[in-house]
Amino acid sequence: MDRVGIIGIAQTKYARYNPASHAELAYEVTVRALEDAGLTIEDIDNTVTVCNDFWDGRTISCMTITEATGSHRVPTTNVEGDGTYGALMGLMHLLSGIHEIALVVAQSKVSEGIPSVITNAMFDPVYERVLGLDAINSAALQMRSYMSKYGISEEQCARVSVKNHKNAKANPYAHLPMDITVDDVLKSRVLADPIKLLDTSPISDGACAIIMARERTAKKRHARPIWIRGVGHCTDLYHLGDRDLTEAPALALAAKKAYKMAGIHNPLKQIDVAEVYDAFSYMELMWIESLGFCEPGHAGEIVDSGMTEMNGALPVNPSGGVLAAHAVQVAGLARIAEVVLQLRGEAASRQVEGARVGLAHGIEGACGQGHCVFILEK
Amino acid sequence: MEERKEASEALSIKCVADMPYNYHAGFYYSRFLKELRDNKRIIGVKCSKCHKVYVPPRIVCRDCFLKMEEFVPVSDTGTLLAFTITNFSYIDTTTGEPKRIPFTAAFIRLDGADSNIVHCLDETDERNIRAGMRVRAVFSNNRTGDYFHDIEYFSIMRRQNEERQSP
Amino acid sequence: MSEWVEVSNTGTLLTYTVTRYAVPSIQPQKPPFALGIIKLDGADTGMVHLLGEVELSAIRVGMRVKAVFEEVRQGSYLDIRYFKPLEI
Amino acid sequence: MKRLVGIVGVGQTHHKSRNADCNGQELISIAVKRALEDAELTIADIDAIVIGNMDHFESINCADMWSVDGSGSYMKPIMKVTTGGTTGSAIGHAGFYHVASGLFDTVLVIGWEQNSESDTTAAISTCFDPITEREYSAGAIGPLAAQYIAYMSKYGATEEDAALVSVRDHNNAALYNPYAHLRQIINVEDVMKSPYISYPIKLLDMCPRTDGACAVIFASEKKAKRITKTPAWIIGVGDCHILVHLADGIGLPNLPSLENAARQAYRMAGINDPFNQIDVAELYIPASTAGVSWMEALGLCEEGGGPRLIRSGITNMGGKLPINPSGGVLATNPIGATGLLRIGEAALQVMGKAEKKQVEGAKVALATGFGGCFWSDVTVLSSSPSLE
Repeated sequence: MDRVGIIGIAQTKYARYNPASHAELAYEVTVRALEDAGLTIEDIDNTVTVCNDFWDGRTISCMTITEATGSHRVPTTNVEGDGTYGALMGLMHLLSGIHEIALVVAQSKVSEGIPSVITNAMFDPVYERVLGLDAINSAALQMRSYMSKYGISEEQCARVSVKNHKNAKANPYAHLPMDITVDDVLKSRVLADPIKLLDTSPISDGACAIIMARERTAKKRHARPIWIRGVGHCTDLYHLGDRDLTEAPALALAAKKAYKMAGIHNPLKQIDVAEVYDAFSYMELMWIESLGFCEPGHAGEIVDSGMTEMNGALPVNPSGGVLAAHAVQVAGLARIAEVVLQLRGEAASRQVEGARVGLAHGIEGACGQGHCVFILEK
Repeated sequence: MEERKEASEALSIKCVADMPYNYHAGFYYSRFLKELRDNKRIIGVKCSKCHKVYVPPRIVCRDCFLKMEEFVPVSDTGTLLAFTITNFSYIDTTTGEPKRIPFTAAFIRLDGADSNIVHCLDETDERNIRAGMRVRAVFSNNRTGDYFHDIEYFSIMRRQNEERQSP
Repeated sequence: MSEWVEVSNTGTLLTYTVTRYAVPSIQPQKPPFALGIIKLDGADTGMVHLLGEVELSAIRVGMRVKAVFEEVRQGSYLDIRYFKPLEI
Repeated sequence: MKRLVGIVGVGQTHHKSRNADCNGQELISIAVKRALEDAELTIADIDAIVIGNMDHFESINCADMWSVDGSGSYMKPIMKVTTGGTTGSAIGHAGFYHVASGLFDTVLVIGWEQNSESDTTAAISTCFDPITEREYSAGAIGPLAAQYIAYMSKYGATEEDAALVSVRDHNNAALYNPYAHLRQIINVEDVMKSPYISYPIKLLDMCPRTDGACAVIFASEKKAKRITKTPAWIIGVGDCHILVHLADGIGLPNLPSLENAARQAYRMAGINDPFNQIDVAELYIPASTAGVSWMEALGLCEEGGGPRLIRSGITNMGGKLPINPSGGVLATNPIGATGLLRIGEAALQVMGKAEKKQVEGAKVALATGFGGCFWSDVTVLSSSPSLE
């Protein structure tokens, strides 16, 4: 793979309600990402937006932000999925050799709609939708099957939530920085057992933009490009009943591909920081297993040992992760942005010392049916 | 035999789930709607570089890619650029009810603006409408901050138009 | 695939949850209600469905369950009213 | 361009107004199966999938995830791309970039729509700004009607000119395309007598809504040459999504986005005299009026020359530049697939596999996509990797 470098990033602060419109959010991060990269809009020769018609409540939702992202000036497309998929599309534009500098923008106003109604529409209209399935109770089915297969405890899941909300305190963009205890999580309101309120991610509005460039341009235009060294994406079966919900084989395969590209054969040793899509506390445990940071079923012990804490061998979600800010569609792109900050050494008080290689992860669909993995390097 | 026939019968499942949204107007539309509601005034926003005036106001000038911050009033009169009379009904996605027809969608360039707006006309007979006609906004007396309510419709300025055509 | 086979109306509960928050426009019942993934005897895939005639606190993974059909069926997935524990 | 990309297989369903015997996943599986058969491949040969539709027509969120059962793409990379009416062409371009990037060798692109599952106009009208535009924007028809009124008054085009386009496309579908949705022989009088749905557009001027799916397989140079003797090489792509506000599209008789996208694609392909260099075109013409007024944007005639081009018969089958041998969008419109069908049909032409629709000796073909807020995508395909 040719080298492509990320040379600009920007995020809004995530919040329960941001009064700005979609276009206003998108324009803010576009302009700030350009500033970060030291570019003007004239330098951008293609764009990718990441809008979803359900979350945005309109057909052709990408139309809203066409002018705000400068997409009307250059070849553009809209990926409907997590922000990591948008970044992948931008990467392809550059690897084709046709384009030089790509801008990827995701914005989300989850507060406009009703997440349960919107995520209910992910399920089969004939079979599963009538059961009232949504993101929360489907995740509960997965969490229970994962816990019962491996003997993972609710406390171990809660520990992820405690860690990530604490990490968020050092992240100025995070929506929910909090000091909470395992007990607080266990005692929080049960939504769909075993999922409790503090096991879930919040409803957040916000936006994120990244700018990437082909190697020569990236080096010329930026002092510290962060290189994309590997990428992989993969999708599991659709119906929940068809899948073994205790595992994420699609993530394992996506990671395998990304690792191979990046020359990673021992992820725990070679990766310094990981930002994974923890929409629910248990997901971080499942994902670090499938990413090969530990054996299946052992993530609980890993968390107990403190290995994924800020001072551990593999800090996971120093930003606070999705548990601390969940602007859907944006969340995966925000994982990339955080890893870029970490590798640049610009993560301030949440800096993972000496981070050289980082992993960013996004998911798509219910219970992590689809996954996209990026490996970035300084 | 009968069993097989039954097996090949294809069913469909009705889904009429409500999907409510609470669209946020954002800063620019909010200002626009507040002016309409409180002052019966239509405002646009002006680009500091090319001086184009956009109505409804929006954050970015599409040509200059600059953030626009100067709000300016525009006239409640304008020129009809194009129109179309819609005669088929469809579901009004805001209310979920069938759309009332016929209605005339009017594309209007307000005096003082460099972009167009869409609203409706108080005329649904195509023989009485021509592109280029002058139109004026008719405001509601009971304004709520809703563009399609606070301006009830645009009215064709007939007399002025006739005067123009018969010198 | 063109070979249709009949599977059993009994099966094993693979996982379950009790939904305790209300979103009336999408939910089939007032919360709390139980959902589970059931692997029917003779099937290799699971199906998500409601659980009924059971104490919510008594539901266990691995439990044997049986489909309860509606009296009047309308060609809907909810013609199966729910799955209930199988008494031995 | 670094890597050559060719189309090696095309499949589509028999399009209908209501396809109630199968669900969307089954519809997709038919198109996928036919594309794989066309390329003599199996799903195991496919490295990645790109899929697109318009969400609110079927009300399925994350259709990329849902489609797995229909495409057989279990444990494969899938990406969803959605840009409104241009979805079909945008997924075609995304498939092209998947291969051109070097990350994938053989990519399956799927466009589909089960339009009969919802109120199409209502679903389209939600693309317009809910606060300042949606109330009086009746889907795609209103703006198109307004545009032709302006074009007629500026260039002397007539409603009959649009009727000629409608007759051409409907009759091509009826005579040559067994997959088309509307297959009826009509004449200008039939069109003129059909009721107005939005003046000056009449019922027979407007595209239908269709249930259908299309699948196209893109492959790298090495793979493509191994799969078929006659790949359709993608030699130019361009896209331009210009506007946000519907009302700002008024007063644009000559579609600037199409002109811009065509310029990009022609430059990449080395086309400087499109009328003489292009042998056949599959154009996304949502209403017959656009079939008159948009020809100049593609450089196929001078400004205002649309009526002359259409009246001359040059764009009919047997003419110098046949347009829409398949019957185009006026005959078949499963929205998320529509743009991909243009690319697929254009590919079949330069592969020499268009059967009854075949334009003799077609070597270079043009395909377009239209949608969003007067947005356009353009693709140029050729039987040889470059124009010499």
